[in-house]
Amino acid sequence: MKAIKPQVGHQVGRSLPRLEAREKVTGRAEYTHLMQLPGMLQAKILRSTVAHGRIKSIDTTDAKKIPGVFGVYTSDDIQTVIPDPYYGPAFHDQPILAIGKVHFVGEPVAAVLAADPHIAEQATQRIIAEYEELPAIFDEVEAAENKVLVHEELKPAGTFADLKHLKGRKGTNIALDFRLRRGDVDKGFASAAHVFEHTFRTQKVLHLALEPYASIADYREDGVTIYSGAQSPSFVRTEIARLLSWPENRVRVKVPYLGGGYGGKLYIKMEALAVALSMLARRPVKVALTMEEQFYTITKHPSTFRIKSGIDKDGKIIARKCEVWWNGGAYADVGPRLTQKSGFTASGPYDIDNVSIDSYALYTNLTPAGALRGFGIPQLVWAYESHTDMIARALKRDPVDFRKQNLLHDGRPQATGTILKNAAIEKVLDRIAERLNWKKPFDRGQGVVRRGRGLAVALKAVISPTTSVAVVNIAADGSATLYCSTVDMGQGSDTAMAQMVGEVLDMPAESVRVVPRDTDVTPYDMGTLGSRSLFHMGHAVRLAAEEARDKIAALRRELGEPEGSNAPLGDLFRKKYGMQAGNIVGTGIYKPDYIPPDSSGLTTNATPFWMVAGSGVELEVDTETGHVRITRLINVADVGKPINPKIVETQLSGASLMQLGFSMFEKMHVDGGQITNASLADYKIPAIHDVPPVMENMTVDAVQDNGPFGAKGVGELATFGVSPAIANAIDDAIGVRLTELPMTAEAVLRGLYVKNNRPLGDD
Amino acid sequence: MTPFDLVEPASLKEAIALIDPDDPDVRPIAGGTALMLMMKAGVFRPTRLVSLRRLRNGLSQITSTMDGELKIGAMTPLTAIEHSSEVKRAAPVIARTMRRLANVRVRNVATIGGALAHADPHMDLPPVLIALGASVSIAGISSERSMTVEDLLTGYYETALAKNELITELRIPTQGNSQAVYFKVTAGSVDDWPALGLAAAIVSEGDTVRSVRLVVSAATSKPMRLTAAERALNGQIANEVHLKRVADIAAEEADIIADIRGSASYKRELLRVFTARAVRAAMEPRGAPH
Amino acid sequence: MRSSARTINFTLNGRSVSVNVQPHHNVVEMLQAQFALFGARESCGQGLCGCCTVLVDGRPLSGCLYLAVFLDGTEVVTVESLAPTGKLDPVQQAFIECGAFQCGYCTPGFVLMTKALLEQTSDPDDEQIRDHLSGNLCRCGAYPEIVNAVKLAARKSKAGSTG
Amino acid sequence: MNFAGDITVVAPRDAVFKALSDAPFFASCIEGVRNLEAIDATHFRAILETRVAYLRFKFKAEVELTQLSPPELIEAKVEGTPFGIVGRLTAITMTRLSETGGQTTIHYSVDATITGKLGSMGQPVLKAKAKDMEKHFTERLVAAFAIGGRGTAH
Repeated sequence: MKAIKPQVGHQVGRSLPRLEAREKVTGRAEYTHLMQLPGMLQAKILRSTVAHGRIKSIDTTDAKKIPGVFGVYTSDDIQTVIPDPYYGPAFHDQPILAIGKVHFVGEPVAAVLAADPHIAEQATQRIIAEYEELPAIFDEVEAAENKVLVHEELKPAGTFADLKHLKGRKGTNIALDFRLRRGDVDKGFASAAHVFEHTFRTQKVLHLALEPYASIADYREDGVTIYSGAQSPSFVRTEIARLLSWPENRVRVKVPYLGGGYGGKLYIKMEALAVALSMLARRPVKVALTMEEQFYTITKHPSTFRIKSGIDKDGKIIARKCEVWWNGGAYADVGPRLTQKSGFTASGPYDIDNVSIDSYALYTNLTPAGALRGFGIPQLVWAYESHTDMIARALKRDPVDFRKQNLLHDGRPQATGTILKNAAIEKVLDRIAERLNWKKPFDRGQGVVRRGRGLAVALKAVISPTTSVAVVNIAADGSATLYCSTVDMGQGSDTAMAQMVGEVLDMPAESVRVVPRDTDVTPYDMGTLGSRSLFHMGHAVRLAAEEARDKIAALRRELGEPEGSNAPLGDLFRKKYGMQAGNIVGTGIYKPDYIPPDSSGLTTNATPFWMVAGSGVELEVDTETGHVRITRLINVADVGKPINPKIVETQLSGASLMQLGFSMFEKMHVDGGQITNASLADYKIPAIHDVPPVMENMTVDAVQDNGPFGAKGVGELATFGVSPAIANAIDDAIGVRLTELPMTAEAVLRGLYVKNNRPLGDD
Repeated sequence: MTPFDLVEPASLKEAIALIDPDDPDVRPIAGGTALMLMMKAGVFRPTRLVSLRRLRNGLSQITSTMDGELKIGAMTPLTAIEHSSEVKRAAPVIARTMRRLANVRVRNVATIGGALAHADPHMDLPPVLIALGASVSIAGISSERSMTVEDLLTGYYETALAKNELITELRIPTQGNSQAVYFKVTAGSVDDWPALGLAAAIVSEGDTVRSVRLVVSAATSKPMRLTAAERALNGQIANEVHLKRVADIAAEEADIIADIRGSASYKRELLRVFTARAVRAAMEPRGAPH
Repeated sequence: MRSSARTINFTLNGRSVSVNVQPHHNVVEMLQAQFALFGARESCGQGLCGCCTVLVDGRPLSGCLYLAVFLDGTEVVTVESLAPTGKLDPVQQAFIECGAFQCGYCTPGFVLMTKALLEQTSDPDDEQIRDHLSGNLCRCGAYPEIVNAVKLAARKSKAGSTG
Repeated sequence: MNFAGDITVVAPRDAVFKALSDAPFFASCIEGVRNLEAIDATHFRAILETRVAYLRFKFKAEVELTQLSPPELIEAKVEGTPFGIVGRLTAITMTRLSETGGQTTIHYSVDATITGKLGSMGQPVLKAKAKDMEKHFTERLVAAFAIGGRGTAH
C-alpha cells in the first residue's frame, strides 16, 4: 500500500458553515413540534386559573361528550399508570398534572386527547375545575419571610452529586440557601474608608424559543419511545425510567434539532405528561404547546440582589457582602443548583479578601423558573457591575481604572478559594476599553439627545461535576461517525464536534457524520447547558477520536504497514477482513475533577474552567422621552482557542441581542398571578430594528490549557455584561442610575424627572 | 378554533343580506388577520363568516377625482395603498405610515375597510386618516351613508357601523397646502404596538398656523382629536413658548389609559413632547423628511 | 357547528392541486396535513414572527392567519420549492455562507421573505431590508448575519440573472 | 387591575349605606348584571354579561358581602367564571362612606384579577371596558340619588 492520502489540514479553527445548514434553509430540518406519528393523538391542557388553591372538583363530563374526544384525564388517571408522578431535577416536586393543589396560574390541571387538536382545545374549555383559593406569594423577598407557604413539604431529588446534602424542610419557602464566607467581611467594612450598598432587581422573562415545547411519546408494552425537543436527553431517560420504575434501557429518547432552547428545554418538561397520556391511551401522544403556553412552563429567575462593598483609602475593594434572592416560582426545577453555582461568583471578577455571600432559592406562586442562558450570572453581573460603576463614579475614579485596580488575575484565589487560571479578565476589559477609545474624550452632546458609554466584565464558574460520553465509529470504508448526546439547538455543536473528530482523524469535518441524538444509540451526556458541551463533550469526543486513531495505528502495525504509512483506511479494513467489513470504535468519557464547597462555601476546585466576557456600549438618550438608542455594542470574550470562529462570533452576537431584549424591554407582567402579556403581541423580543447599528463581536487571544484543543464554552458569554454596560452608559449620558430591569424609556424618563426634582405621577 | 360555516357572496347586496343583524356570531371577513386573532384566542366563535373576497374586483380601486379627492375601495389591501402613486401624491403621510404599520405580510392581506372596522385604538392609520379629514362610505341593507372616520370609531373595537353595514370606500379630501405627519411612539421594542400615536395635519404660513388637526391614538381608548389644543394653535404663531402651552393643553385634555406599555403619566409626557414635535414637523418647509 | 368542507383548487409550488379543506383550517395546517410540507410552521400564531410565511401570488403572507379556503385560485409557493432539483436558490446559498441562522426554525420564513423582497427590489439597501424583515423574528438573534445574507443574495441573484 | 374613585351624592350617609348594601339596587347600577339571586343575606348569584363590539363576555358570578359595617364600610368579594372559555374573575371591592354637609362621598376601590385566556391576552380591552362600566356605574348611582326616590325601590 502506498501513501496517497492528500493533506487535509487543520479542522479546528475553520469557519465551516453548519453541517445541517442545507436542511435548515430548505425547511427540511426535523423538529419535534412538526413531527407526526401514525395514529397519533394530540393533547391539549386545561390550566389553573388560580395562583394558589385547593382543587375542589374537576368535572370532565361535558368535555368527554364532545364528538372526536378520545379521553379527558386528571391526576387521578395519571396515578393509575404512574403512582408517584412527581418530577424535577433538584426536587421531585412537580406533578405531571396538579394533585390536590395548584401552585400557579397556568399549571396543568387536566388534559384532553383527540386526533384533531381543534377538538381537544374546544374540550378543554368544557372542563369545569373549581378551586378554593389560598393566599399566594409572588415576590421573592416576601417569600423569604415564609408568611405564605407555597409547599407544605419540600422533597429533594438527590440527582446532583453536589446537591446530595439538600434536605426537605417544612415551614419555609427556601429550597436552598448557599452560603460563602471568606475572610471577615464585617472587619473589612469596619476598616473601610467608604462603604456602598445598593439593591438591584431583575424581572421575569421568557426563553421564548420559536419552536414551543413539544414531546411525543409512543408507549408499547416493551418500552416507550419519546421524541422531544429536549436539551438533556439522558436526563429525560433517567427521569422517565425512575417515574415508571423501569430500567433505563426500556426508555428511548430521540431528539431532532431544536428550534431554540436557551436553557428552557432542559431536564424534563412535557415528556412525563406525554408518556403518561400515551400509557393511558395506548396510542402515540403529542404534547405540543402554543406560544402562550410557554409563558406557563419555565422562565428566567427574577432576582433581588443587595450588594455592599467596603473600599479602602487607596480605592481597593476590601470587603463585599452579597445577598441574593432568587424567585424560583412554584417548582424548583434547577433553581437550587443555579442558586449555588452562580453563588460562587456573586462577588464578581474582583480580588477581594473579605467576602460574604448568601444566595436563596425561593418558591413563589408563579410560573417555575430555571436556567436561561447564563444560569443566574446575568442577574448577578447586572448588580455587581452596576454597583462597581456607581462606586467608581462616587469616588471620582475612572470606571476602567477602578476595575483594573481590583481585577482578579490568574494565580489569585477567587471568592471560593479556587485559584484563577486561564481567565483573561484583564485582556477582555482592555479590549473593550480600546474598542471604545476609552482614553479619548467622548462627546456627550448638549441638546435634547445626550450620549454615554459604559462597560462591564464578568466571571462565571462552569457547572461541575458533570459527565459526557462519546463514541467514534470508523466504518470499513474509512468514513467516521460520531455518536454523542449533545443537542444542537442552534449553537453549532454538531459542527464543532465534527471538526474535533476531523482534527484528530485527519479528515474533513464535513465528511464526519454526527448521529442525531437517540439514547438507544448515542451515549450518556449530562445535558446541553451552561456552555459546558464544547469543553466536556469536546473532551469526550477528542478522547473517542484519539482512541479510534490509536486503534487505527495499531491495525497498521498489525498489518505490517511501514512506520509513517498513510494508506487509506478502507485498504486497511480490506486487508484485515478480506473485504469491506469491520469497524473501529473509539470511546471517550470525560468528567473533570471537582471538590464540593465546604460549609463556608469554600473549595479549591470550584470549576474546570472559568468563563470570562464583557460588553461595551455607546448610546444616545432622548432626554424628553427617555428613549435609549444603543448605537454601538461591543462584546468581547475569552473562549480559549475558537474551534469555529464564525460560529463563535454569531453566538456572541446572538447572546448579546437576547440580553439586549432582557435589558431594555422584555418583561412578563403579572397581575394577581396571571401573566397579562402572554403572547408575542404584548411580550416583545428584539426584532431587526432593535439591533444596534454597530456591533462588534470578538475574542481575545487566549488558550484554555485543559480544554480540548485549547477551547472552552461560548454560548452564554455575551449575555453577561450587556445589561450593566447599558445602565452604566445611561448614567454616563444623563446622570441617572437605573437599578431595575428592564430599562424602558419610561424608567429612564422617570429617573430624569426624579433627578430634576419633579417626579412623574403614579397613575 | 371551532368550526364555522363560510359563505362567499358575489355581490355587496348579497353579502349584506347574509349578515344577520340579530346574530352576533355572524361576521363579515375580509383579509381576516384581526378576526383570525380573535378566533384563535377563543374570544370569538362564529357560526358563520361572510367572506368579502369575491367583492374585491369592484371594491379595490384607488382613484382620485378632478378636485383632488382620493377614493380607495374598502377591499384594497394596505400594500396596494402603500405603493400607490396616487396615494403618495395626494397624502404622502399614508405611505410613510405604512412602512412601520404591522408587517409586510399583514399589509399584504389586511384591507383598509377591515382595518377601519376592527377599530383597535393602537392602529396607525386611523389617527392619520382623521387628521386628513377622511370619511367612509357605508352600505346597508337598503341605503348608503357617509361618515367621517372620526365619527366611525367610537371605542375600543367599537364602531358606529350597524352589524349589517359594510364600509365600501374610504375618501380622503384634497389636502391643498396642508402638511401631515404621524409619530408612532413605541415604548420598548421599536416594532411594538405604539404607546402613543400622534398625527397632525397643518396648513401654515410661515410661523402662523392657519388650520390644524391633531389626533392622539393608542394611549386612549379610541383615536381622538385634541380639540382644545387645536383651538389654542389655530391662527397663532407656533413659537416655542406657545408650542409648550399647546402641548400642555393636549396632555391635559386626553383621557389616557395606562397599560403594559406605559403608565398614564408617562404617556401624558409623551403626548406633551410629541404634540410639539408633530407641530414642528408639520410646519417644516415642504420636502423635509418625515 | 355548520362546518362544511369544500374543494379548492390552486397551484402549489408549480403544480395544480385540488384539495378538500374545512373552513376553519388555516394555510399552515392544510400544507402540513395534506401535503406534508412543514417548511411553513406556526410559532407565535399571531402573524408576528414570520415562521409560517408562504408566498401567495408572489406576495408573502402569514399562513397561520390565513384561511386555507382563501387559497382557491391562487399560486402558492413554499420554501420547499426553492431547490427543486437539489441546487440551492441563491438566497439559501447566501444564508448558509453568511451564517444567517442558528436553530433554523425561523429560517424558511426569512428565506421566503428575502425571495419576495428581491423580486421587488433587486438591490435593496439596509433600510429597505430591515423594513421588509421587521416582522420576522429570530430568537437566536442572527439579524446582522441575515442582513448580510440578503445583500449577498442580491449580488448572487444579479450575477445569476445577468450571467 | 385596580380602580378607585370617589362619587358624591346628595343624600345622607345612612340612606346611601342602606341603598348600597341592598343587592338589587347595587346590581341595578352595574351594566349587564341580570338574574340576581339571593342565596342568603350575604351571598348572591348573578349573571354578568358585557359586550365589546361583536365580542361577548358572559360570567357566572358569585358575590359575598364579606363586611358590612354601617354606616361606613362595605366589603364584597366577587368570583366569576366566564362561559365557554377557561378563566376566572376575582374582585375585592371596598366601599367607604363619608358625610359632609348633607352630601355623602362614596370612596370605592376595586382590586380585580382576570385569569385564563381573557387575562393573558384580553387585559387592555377589558380594562377599557371596565373604565366604561365604572363611568356608567357612577352615572347611575348619581342619577338614582338625584331623583331622590330610590327609597321606594324595594
